[in-house]
Amino acid sequence: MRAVHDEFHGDLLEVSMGPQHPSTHGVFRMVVTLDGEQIVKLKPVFGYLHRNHEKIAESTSYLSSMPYTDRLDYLCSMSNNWAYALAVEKLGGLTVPDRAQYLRVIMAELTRLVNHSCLVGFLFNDLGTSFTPLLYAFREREKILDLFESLSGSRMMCNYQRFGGCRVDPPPAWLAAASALVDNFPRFLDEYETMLTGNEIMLARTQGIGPMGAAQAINAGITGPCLRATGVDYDLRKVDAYGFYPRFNFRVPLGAHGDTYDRYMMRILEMRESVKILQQAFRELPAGPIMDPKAKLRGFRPKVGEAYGRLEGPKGELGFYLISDGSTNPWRYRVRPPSLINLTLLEELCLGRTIADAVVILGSIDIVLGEVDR
Amino acid sequence: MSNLTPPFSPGASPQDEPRRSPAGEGGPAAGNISDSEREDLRQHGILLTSLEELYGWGRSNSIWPLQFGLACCAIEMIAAATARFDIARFGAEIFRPSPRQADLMIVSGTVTKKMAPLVVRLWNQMPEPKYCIAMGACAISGGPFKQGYNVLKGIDRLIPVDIYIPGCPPRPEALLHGLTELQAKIRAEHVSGPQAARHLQADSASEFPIPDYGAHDLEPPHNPDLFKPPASPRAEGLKN
Amino acid sequence: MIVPASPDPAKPDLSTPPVAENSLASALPPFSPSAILPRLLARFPAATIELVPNPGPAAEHSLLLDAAHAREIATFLRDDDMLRLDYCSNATGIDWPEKEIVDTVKKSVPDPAGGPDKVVEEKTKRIQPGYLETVYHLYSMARKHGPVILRLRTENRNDRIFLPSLTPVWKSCDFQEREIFDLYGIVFLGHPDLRRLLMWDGFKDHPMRRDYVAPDDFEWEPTPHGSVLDRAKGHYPKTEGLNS
Amino acid sequence: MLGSGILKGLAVTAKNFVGSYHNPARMVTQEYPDVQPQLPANYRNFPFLVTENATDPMGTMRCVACQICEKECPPQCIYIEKSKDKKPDANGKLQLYPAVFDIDTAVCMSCQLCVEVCPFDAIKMDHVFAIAATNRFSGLLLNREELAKPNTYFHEIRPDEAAEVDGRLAAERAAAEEKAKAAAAAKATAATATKPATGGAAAP
Repeated sequence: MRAVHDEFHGDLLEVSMGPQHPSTHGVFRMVVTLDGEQIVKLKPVFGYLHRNHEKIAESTSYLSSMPYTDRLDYLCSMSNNWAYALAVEKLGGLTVPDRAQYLRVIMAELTRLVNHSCLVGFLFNDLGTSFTPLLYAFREREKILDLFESLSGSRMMCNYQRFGGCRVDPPPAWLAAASALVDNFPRFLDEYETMLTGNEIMLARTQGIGPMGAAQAINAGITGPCLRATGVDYDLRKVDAYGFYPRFNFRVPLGAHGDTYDRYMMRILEMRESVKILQQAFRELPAGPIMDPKAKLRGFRPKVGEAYGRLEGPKGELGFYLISDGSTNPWRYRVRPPSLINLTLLEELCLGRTIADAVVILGSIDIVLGEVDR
Repeated sequence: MSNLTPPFSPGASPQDEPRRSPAGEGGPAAGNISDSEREDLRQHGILLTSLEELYGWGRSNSIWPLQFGLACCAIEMIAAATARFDIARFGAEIFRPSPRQADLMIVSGTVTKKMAPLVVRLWNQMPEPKYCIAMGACAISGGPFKQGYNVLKGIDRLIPVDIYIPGCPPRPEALLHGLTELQAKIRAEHVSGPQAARHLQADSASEFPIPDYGAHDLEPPHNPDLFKPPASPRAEGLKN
Repeated sequence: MIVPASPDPAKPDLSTPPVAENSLASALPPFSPSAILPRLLARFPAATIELVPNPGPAAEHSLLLDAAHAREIATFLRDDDMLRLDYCSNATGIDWPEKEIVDTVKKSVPDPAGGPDKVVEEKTKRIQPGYLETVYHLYSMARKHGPVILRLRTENRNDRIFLPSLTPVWKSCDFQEREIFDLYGIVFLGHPDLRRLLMWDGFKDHPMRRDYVAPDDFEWEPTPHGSVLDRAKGHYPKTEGLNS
Repeated sequence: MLGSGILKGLAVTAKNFVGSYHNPARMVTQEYPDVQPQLPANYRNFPFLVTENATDPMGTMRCVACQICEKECPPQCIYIEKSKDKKPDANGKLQLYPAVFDIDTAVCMSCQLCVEVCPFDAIKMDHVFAIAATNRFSGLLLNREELAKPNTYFHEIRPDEAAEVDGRLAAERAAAEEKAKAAAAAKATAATATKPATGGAAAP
């Protein structure tokens, strides 16, 4: 914290929020310049969790990078696995059997439930509720993590998907348990919404706070729920039609104002749509193999070329850009991190607001530092 | 596999317990009761304690950790604080946002070189007595990311660590296990004498030098007074 | 407004990767590089634009732009009504160090004895100079198609490392170009705030480059392999008769 | 009415508070040190080496020091040195064994790739998670003696997988015996019959 002098505003106060700060969701840092309580400048500072994921991936085999992708956005390891598998399959020309496609959809949507319910909990933490909604969210999260654990062996770092399919075929008991959990999930959502959505304090703190325009958001590369909160209908599950998403009936919820409240509601509505997708997937899950017979684990050498695979992660468009030089290691391995790029507009959203609003806006954008800094 | 010696074991080696006279057989004098006898009395409803033990018991059950998450392990740390694992059962649920109010730093996640000076600064800001748990592979050794150019290969290069909890990430139960080990360690600490706890010894360091950002690496990259790795087991008979 | 002929050409079918010939054949979607290239050449006659083929199964070919016209072309691609590439998804840097290439040319040499011609292989070595490259993946949210891939190359890897910034065209390049500047050392001219993104300000190296050497902190390596082993050896106590 | 939203939310909290005394769905706390968690069979923490026989773990290790796991381990935390001599394995075939097999659990990321690539079913993932050390140099670097665990333990933690592995190994062994017998029969036509070599402890 230090005083700075500005010729327009007079004496200003520069506050460094983070990297150790209860509301920055990890080791994120913002250098905020304040005029009284108003923000006149906000500069995000990154890199406190820069773990050199890309450099490590370029010096190791394609398969060895798979467990590292778990640790990118550590709340959504299943979607990260899928995005990477998608890019490698595109690079190597692999196909994925039907059952594996369905399993991937199931895992990705379960991950979306985990991510969005936790995000709402964290957002309310930032609003000052001190842990209560998070406890509800983590209660449900634990149930889903138990499913992941019994299937893949680990609660968070699933390392479940492989190029050309999935690693483990879930037994019928697992599917029954998962299906029962999904059927009960709307009850949790109802409870959650009764507790939170009508809350007057929450409405006052979020409605009209940090509004984002559609054109502004598109130009800044905002994706995911933050983009759809502005009313832009762009969901890669519909646009790219990857996986078997065209087979499922679901709607893409759209906001109107692009403010913090819309961003919050996007998450709630998307969870309801995810439940619909999951119920269809459990009904229609076909029998069959879960791996492409052409795929091999060790010594995978795609032909020279490049591929950009992307999917609709819970936080936005997660992309992997791979360049193969024909060897066992990728020549270039690039992660397109939605968390980082969604922060592009953070300063614009916060200008003129108070520091308490900045915390809420940051919470509603939904970042995970493992992905921001990689 | 636990490498902790039982911290408050009844007959710890005699040089550890100089004040305890070896009067076991002939009936103990007052104040010289062996632990087994004390346990015996406890079962009969008679509670004997020393001020030291009471002090240790109180401290070990009111550890306030620093609210400070670095990476993936932080999520498991939060999970340990939620209803299912409920770290409050061990008196450690009060995560303090300020280092000035915290007793325990749980280094939960990868410490990058950009973050390392700040971790040391936070550690220096914590008042004594303070403890450090390195949670997860990254905090212990850099873990899977140790090959990275910006990853510190273990937080024990810069600050002292009391308990290491391996895992990637460790389950919340593993964190609770590590916490109980730390509690045992705190309970076994003495308040006076040559075996006094680290923070009560006059010559023990409480603050550690904060490394600077250099042109290529941290300067210094580790604290040579603190980080003394043994000779590598690979020193002899290297594979070519 | 031009309605694409096929129902939805924007959907790349990932389960059956298209073969390169097919995607270049008739019914070109408007965003395919072969369809864009003639339009760009007509619009920017002074620019040199090349088609960079992608031999892999993904067959996403890209356009190599020259640095002088890159921003004009990018603005055109963004604003053109048929393309409307309003969204730059991904910007990344790549390091291509200089590489020795052996060219093999087969020549038929007439046999002085009058027999059939002999085929002789002539090998010539040449050094392909190194360069740094940035790649931009563009999509259209309005038209829901893409990707169009743009590439820009620096003249070399040492001092001529300047490229025009596309942040004024797409703000999403802001952090990504800062990251490329940080990790690869490409200087983006016209970037509003070009500072290091991930490493600290006093850091001198560009660690994603291929020739970067990480700092030496291999004091404790109980399970070393490969290059780690070599570097860890420097920290082992020197013992007599160590034969390695 | 202003405030009704807050009251509704508080009602949910109150319901949960009361429910936490009698409703099993709301009593989620697991009393960890007293009640050990029910780990699923697939749970993975750190690898261990399967040995056929608990009494002679070093002699009956399934590992043949092929070093595939060492190469594939993403964080490079496995270190193997091949033996100079050979020992007979369960099929009686002479195989190398690991003279040194170290895993640095301070680095291991529990990704299970070593298990997936092992062609001999020699390395599996363990369930032990309650590990805390005060010294990471000696405490977390495990050598082959610490890593070796008997096949019976494998059956305990992952019954289905262990049974499947045992079945596969038994089939391989039978095939090897068949082959040996056939070879012996072929030899017997020429000279005196030699007994097919079988050794090692049979799996339980």
